[in-house]
Amino acid sequence: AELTVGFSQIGSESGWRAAETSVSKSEAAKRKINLKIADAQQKQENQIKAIRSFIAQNVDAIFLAPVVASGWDAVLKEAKEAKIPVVLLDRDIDPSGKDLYLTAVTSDSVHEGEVAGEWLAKTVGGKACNVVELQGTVGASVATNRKKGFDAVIAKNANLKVVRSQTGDFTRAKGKEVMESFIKAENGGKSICAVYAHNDDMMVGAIQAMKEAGLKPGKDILTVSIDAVPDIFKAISAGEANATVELTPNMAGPAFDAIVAFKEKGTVPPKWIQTESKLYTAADDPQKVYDSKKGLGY
Amino acid sequence: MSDSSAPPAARPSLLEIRGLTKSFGALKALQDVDFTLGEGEIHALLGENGAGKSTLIKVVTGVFARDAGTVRLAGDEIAPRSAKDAVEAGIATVYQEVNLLPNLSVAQNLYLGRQPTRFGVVRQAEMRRRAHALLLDYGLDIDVGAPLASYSVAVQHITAIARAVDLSARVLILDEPTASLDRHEVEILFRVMRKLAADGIGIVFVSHFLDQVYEICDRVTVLRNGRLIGTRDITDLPRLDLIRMMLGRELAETTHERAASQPDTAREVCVSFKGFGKQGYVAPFDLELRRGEVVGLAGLLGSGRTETARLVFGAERADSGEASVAGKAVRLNSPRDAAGLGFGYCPEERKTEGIVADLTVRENIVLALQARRGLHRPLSRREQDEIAMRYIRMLDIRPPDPERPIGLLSGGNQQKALLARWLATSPKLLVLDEPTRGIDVGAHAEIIRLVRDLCEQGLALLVISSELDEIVTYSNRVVVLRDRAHVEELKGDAVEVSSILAAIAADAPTAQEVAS
Amino acid sequence: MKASTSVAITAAVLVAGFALCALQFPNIASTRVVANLLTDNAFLGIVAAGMTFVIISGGIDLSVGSVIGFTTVFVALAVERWGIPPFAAFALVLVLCALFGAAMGAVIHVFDLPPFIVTLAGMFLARGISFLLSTESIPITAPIYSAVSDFAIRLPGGGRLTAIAIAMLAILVLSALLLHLTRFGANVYALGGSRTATALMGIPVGSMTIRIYMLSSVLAGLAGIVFSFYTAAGYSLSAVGVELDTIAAVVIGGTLLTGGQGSVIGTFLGVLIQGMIQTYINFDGTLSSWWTKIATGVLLFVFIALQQGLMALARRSSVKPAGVKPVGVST
Amino acid sequence: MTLRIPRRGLAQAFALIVILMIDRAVSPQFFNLHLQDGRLFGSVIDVLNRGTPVALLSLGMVLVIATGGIDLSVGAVMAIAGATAASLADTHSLPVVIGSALAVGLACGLWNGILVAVLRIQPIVATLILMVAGRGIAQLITEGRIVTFTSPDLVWMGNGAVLGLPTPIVIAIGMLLLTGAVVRGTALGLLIEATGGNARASELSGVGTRAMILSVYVWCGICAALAGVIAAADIMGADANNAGLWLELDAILAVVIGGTSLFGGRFSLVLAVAGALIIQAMNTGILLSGYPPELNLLVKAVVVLAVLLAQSPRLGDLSRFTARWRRSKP
Ligand SMILES: Nc1ncnc2c1ncn2[C@@H]1O[C@H](COP(=O)(O)OP(=O)(O)OP(=O)(O)O)[C@@H](O)[C@H]1O
Ligand SMILES: Nc1ncnc2c1ncn2[C@@H]1O[C@H](COP(=O)(O)OP(=O)(O)OP(=O)(O)O)[C@@H](O)[C@H]1O
Ligand SMILES: [Mg+2]
Ligand SMILES: [Mg+2]
Repeated sequence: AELTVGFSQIGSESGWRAAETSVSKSEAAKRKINLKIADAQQKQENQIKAIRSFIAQNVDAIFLAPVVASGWDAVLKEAKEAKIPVVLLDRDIDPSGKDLYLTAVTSDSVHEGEVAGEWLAKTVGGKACNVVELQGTVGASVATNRKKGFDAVIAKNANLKVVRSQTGDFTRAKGKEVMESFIKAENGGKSICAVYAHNDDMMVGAIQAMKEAGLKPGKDILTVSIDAVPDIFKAISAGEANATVELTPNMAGPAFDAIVAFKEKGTVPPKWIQTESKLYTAADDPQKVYDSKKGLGY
Repeated sequence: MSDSSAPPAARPSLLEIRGLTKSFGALKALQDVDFTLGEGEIHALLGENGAGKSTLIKVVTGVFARDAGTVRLAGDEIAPRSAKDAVEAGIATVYQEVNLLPNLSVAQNLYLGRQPTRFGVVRQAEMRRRAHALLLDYGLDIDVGAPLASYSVAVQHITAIARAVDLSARVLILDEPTASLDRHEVEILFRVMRKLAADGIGIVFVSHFLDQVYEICDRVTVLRNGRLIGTRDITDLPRLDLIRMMLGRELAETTHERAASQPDTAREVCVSFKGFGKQGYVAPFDLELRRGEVVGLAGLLGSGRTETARLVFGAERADSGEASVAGKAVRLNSPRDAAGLGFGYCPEERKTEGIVADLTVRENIVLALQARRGLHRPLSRREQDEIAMRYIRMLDIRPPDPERPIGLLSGGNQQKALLARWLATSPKLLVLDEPTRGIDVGAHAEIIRLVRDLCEQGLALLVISSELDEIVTYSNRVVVLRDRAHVEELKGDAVEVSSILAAIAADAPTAQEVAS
Repeated sequence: MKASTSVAITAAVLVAGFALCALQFPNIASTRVVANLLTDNAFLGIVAAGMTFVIISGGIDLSVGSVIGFTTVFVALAVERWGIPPFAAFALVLVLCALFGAAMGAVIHVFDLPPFIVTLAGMFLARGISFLLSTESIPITAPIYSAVSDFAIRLPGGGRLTAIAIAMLAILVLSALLLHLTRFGANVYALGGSRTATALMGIPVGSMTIRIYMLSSVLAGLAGIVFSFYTAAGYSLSAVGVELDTIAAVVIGGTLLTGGQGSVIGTFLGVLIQGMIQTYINFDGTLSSWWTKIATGVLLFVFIALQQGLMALARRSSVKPAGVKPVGVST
Repeated sequence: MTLRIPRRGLAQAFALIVILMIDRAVSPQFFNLHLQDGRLFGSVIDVLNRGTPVALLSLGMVLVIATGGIDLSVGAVMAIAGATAASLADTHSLPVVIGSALAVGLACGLWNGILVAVLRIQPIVATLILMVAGRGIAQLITEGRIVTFTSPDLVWMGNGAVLGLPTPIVIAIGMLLLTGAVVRGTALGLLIEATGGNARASELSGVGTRAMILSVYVWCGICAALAGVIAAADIMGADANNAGLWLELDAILAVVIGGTSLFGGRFSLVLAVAGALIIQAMNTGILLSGYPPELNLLVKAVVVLAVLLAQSPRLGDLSRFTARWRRSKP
């Protein structure tokens, strides 16, 4: 029997998200699984509605990429009553819901921030370094966590200091605008030593801002960001960006495997299937990575 | 005439206004005005358009803040800061522009803010019953549950009056209540006013119809340019003196002679309608309008005069018949078509269908001309100024400031500006729905003279007026309507008030019968 | 045209839409889906009731989404961090919302500013305050929350009429009574007809304005409480963009944005129509993010065009006689 | 209901100056300017440059609002036009690219206009349809990705300079002049104001109100498309998910700050653009200030209220009152 899986996706707010959706589709096709995707347009209430309608349609499993950590207990309880296993993708939820889902395939976004911070600490060595930070959307859990992880590393290194931190809403345009003002506020950018962006898109915008201000990103100012979307590899190979931390778009693959095993053999997967947060720099043949990622739907 | 056993001046005074002053920016709308209203008195407040009558009323009722002066009601000084305060103090007012709510039912309009309730719930049926009964007193037997917007201006005006009267106030102020009423309704209103006066209520009455003033008022107070000219007992005041007080000059009394009526056939037909009509709106009619001729439309409230005008102007699309101009059939599906053919139309509802309140007098005057010329031939600012000033002078629009938003003009002056809007297009056919509504005696004469001049220059005119005298004065022919159908056409010597009345009332009781 | 006709037409459009959806996905015609429709849109129904008052009075309230967000954060913090008992927290937050709405109403009236912009500022303000309170989402674990979310009237066919759905229905009924049967309601319509005329008729326009925005904010606060039950959490980003959904629901329900006309029942139908569209898209499940948006737009258009078309037909078939006949004229 | 002395523009100019002064206070180098690669460089230029999209949107929006309408779809139209331009940029010449983007904007405007003027759907819902579906269409074009391009011509539209001024600023000024010429050089402005002031009266005066309404939505679509092209050129890519997101609110805000009533009637192009600059000066100030981003919305709320209160006619009455009171004292 073919499996039908309902996937409550957050939306398509970024290239990364689009890639996750398209990779999920191709992974489902590989396994001949019937995948129903409901796009929540960034709203939790829409995700809850979608899960309810999956329950009403009696799907075999539900994937949920939760837009926010809390508030899932009631609807997940309904799923449990209906005996439909739930797999979380990409982000975890509050501990209170731990027994309501089968497994979570996620990366740890606090850890991503740490990886970025540690790369920076290692790269500057003991030199004093003023960092400016481009935050994600205010209130988004990824932004909060990536900040938390990065700040933890900064706290351990007295030579690193975050001098400015503003939100760039995860977008290129805002990343560019915010960076423009950082440059002006920080003495034409001369006192900035590194930029940390919560995602690559903002960094791509920031790189443009630096170039327009006559600065050399990647040399005058170090850059580190998160996600590993193709465009940042282009910048790395051009020497305009230094590092990125990968968040793999393939969350669905392991999730499908877990569900298939659970349905067919009753194997209960571990509670948390963590994906790797791999750091990429100029040393990792960025052009090749770019070529491999280009077709994934970013 | 109301009860005159006591000399009016000796009545105990109810409302005393002293030294009232109000300016709008540089414009001094009221300067040091005194006014006294006695108990049971009907007191006319008169003056030219823009003299400050409405302003005086609004200052007294707290709609405008006064700059100086005192107002006493039955001896106590009052200073209402909103219409609500005035109502609570016992002053009920019908403002000049019907200020009711078109989206609410007639009953809600009558009882807004004081609906009968039980446990906080409005008793709809009871309210409707009361409303229906209340309007019956004014000769209206209508569905009070229907939205006010579905009724004509006249009904709306009566509703406003009924509401104010029913507030059982001590002072009742009526700002041109009769402007859109015809004889029949005016009779009813006067009957109500007399009864209220007999009960000791003081009534302030604003009107431009001097006949009515002489018929019902005890005293008159005249304003000119915001200043008090004087207060007189009506019995001691000959009509010509009153007019001189208002205008500050003599008025050449031209208003009451008949238009010379030439034989119809001598004139060239300019526009003609055959079997023109719309189902459920106006029955198909034939109508020929000739150059230089005035055709009057007469009929009772709701007889279909406004509807005829709207059809003729394409504001409502006819579903039968055809229209032709100079013998050629034409398309008449929208006001734009009509304007393109050289028609013009001054609607009856000045505020909602006439003026664009935010725009200046100049812009309002050139609007129709500009619309007809199209986008690509804009009138230069100089041309606009010229046109505006020409008509402001010709029609004596006051204040003569083309850059004033038209919404800030007095009602009568707005009406003149609307007339100017169409005159500026030099139309072939002009349709005027109640053109002299709210216009003062001086301007009234001017407009009638203007209408004649226009005809002499070859314009065809279709005029609706509730004032039969006026219709008779300038019409060559009169079409009488009843129940949304054209029933009779009077021409030549047959154009007389009495024969029009006879035609209107062919199968209806006369006003006197209803009134008695 | 009469208000009842417009409501009837909207209802007909809803039923027809539901029938079409059920034809394609028979599962839709179940008590479960219908009950879900009520539960999922409970908070929307409640804010929309408040918005109906505002829009009929000729105004608009863009702050409701943010007020919901603020309420959830405040309630979560109060219950979980500050140790305030849930019901006291509800009372407190409703008082805050009332003050907030009253302040907006007062600014609109006293300074004669357009409601669109004042409430836009209110939207920024309420969202800004929630960010200050907490940017993280806070789970609520108070026992009353699980008790309420477990409560439901079971319907035949697997449907669950939940507490929050019942709360919405109750609030809608109360709002309808308030709007259609009381003096307050009549005054709301009056304000939408013409502010000046209403003032000249002696209605206290200022205090009415304040009370209307107060009502809207309080109902948004209630919707926020319901939302916090729905998700058992408080989150500063919750209900972003809900103001537009709300306005759309109200307007689809036949309320004129220019004021003076509309009904709570219509609004309820509007909420259901929007819920329908989403349910349909969820059931389809093959749509990518962009096709979801396009389909939502197209369905919205189809509903509105259908409604508009039927409305025009109804108008044509009942040509109104515009005039009146004086007493005594017989026909 | 009291007479309002025409003080158009005064309040806006005052607000802009005050905000710029505050910007100067939070960031001392605010007014510094120098040439960087043949382009003027400085915070003031940023205000103008970043303000361009909203300024362009407000040029169209102000006309729509003047007729008593509103257009919520401009953000989505920006996204569609940006996506169109970006996907054609590397294979077609600049005129073709811009021409197609503007044509797309025109089509969107026409759609809105037909819904409002012909089908008589309330503007806010009519344009809500395209607001929702339009972003979907934009994403359909880009398939949810950020489509990047390298065409130097199109990049110049966003990052180039004319006589030292960034191209977007020059384009915005050009559009302001063009719109001004079209609207005030013909009778369009008067007829739009009449339509917005009282549609029924205008119709009865022979104004083709439908055509007026149709044309303003079309113009609004074109302005939005141009804004979309510039936004795409700026980041050298079309971000269908985020381009123009929520900018419709900024554009409406700009128009209202510019003194145009949401009920229609009188409008001013220049003041609408000034409104856009006020908003941007505030945003740039927030970015320069270094406050944590949680405060952004609060600051925005306070500034918006302050600017509006400064314009409130009632406040004017109050100040005149106090002035008179002071004068009356010896
Ligand atoms: N709100 C206002 N703002 C400025 N000027 C006003 C305002 N209202 C009235 N005016 C001006 O005050 C003067 C007096 O107007 P008012 O309406 O009192 O005249 P009126 O005597 O009632 O005339 P009418 O017979 O035409 O109704 C006019 O010149 C008018 O333009
Ligand atoms: N299609 C319409 N749209 C808007 N208003 C209309 C329409 N048809 C009629 N009216 C208005 O409804 C009212 C009906 O007027 P009524 O039947 O009393 O006409 P009338 O014979 O001209 O009466 P009077 O002029 O004495 O009020 C008119 O004031 C007219 O302006
Ligand atoms: Mg007057
Ligand atoms: Mg009439």
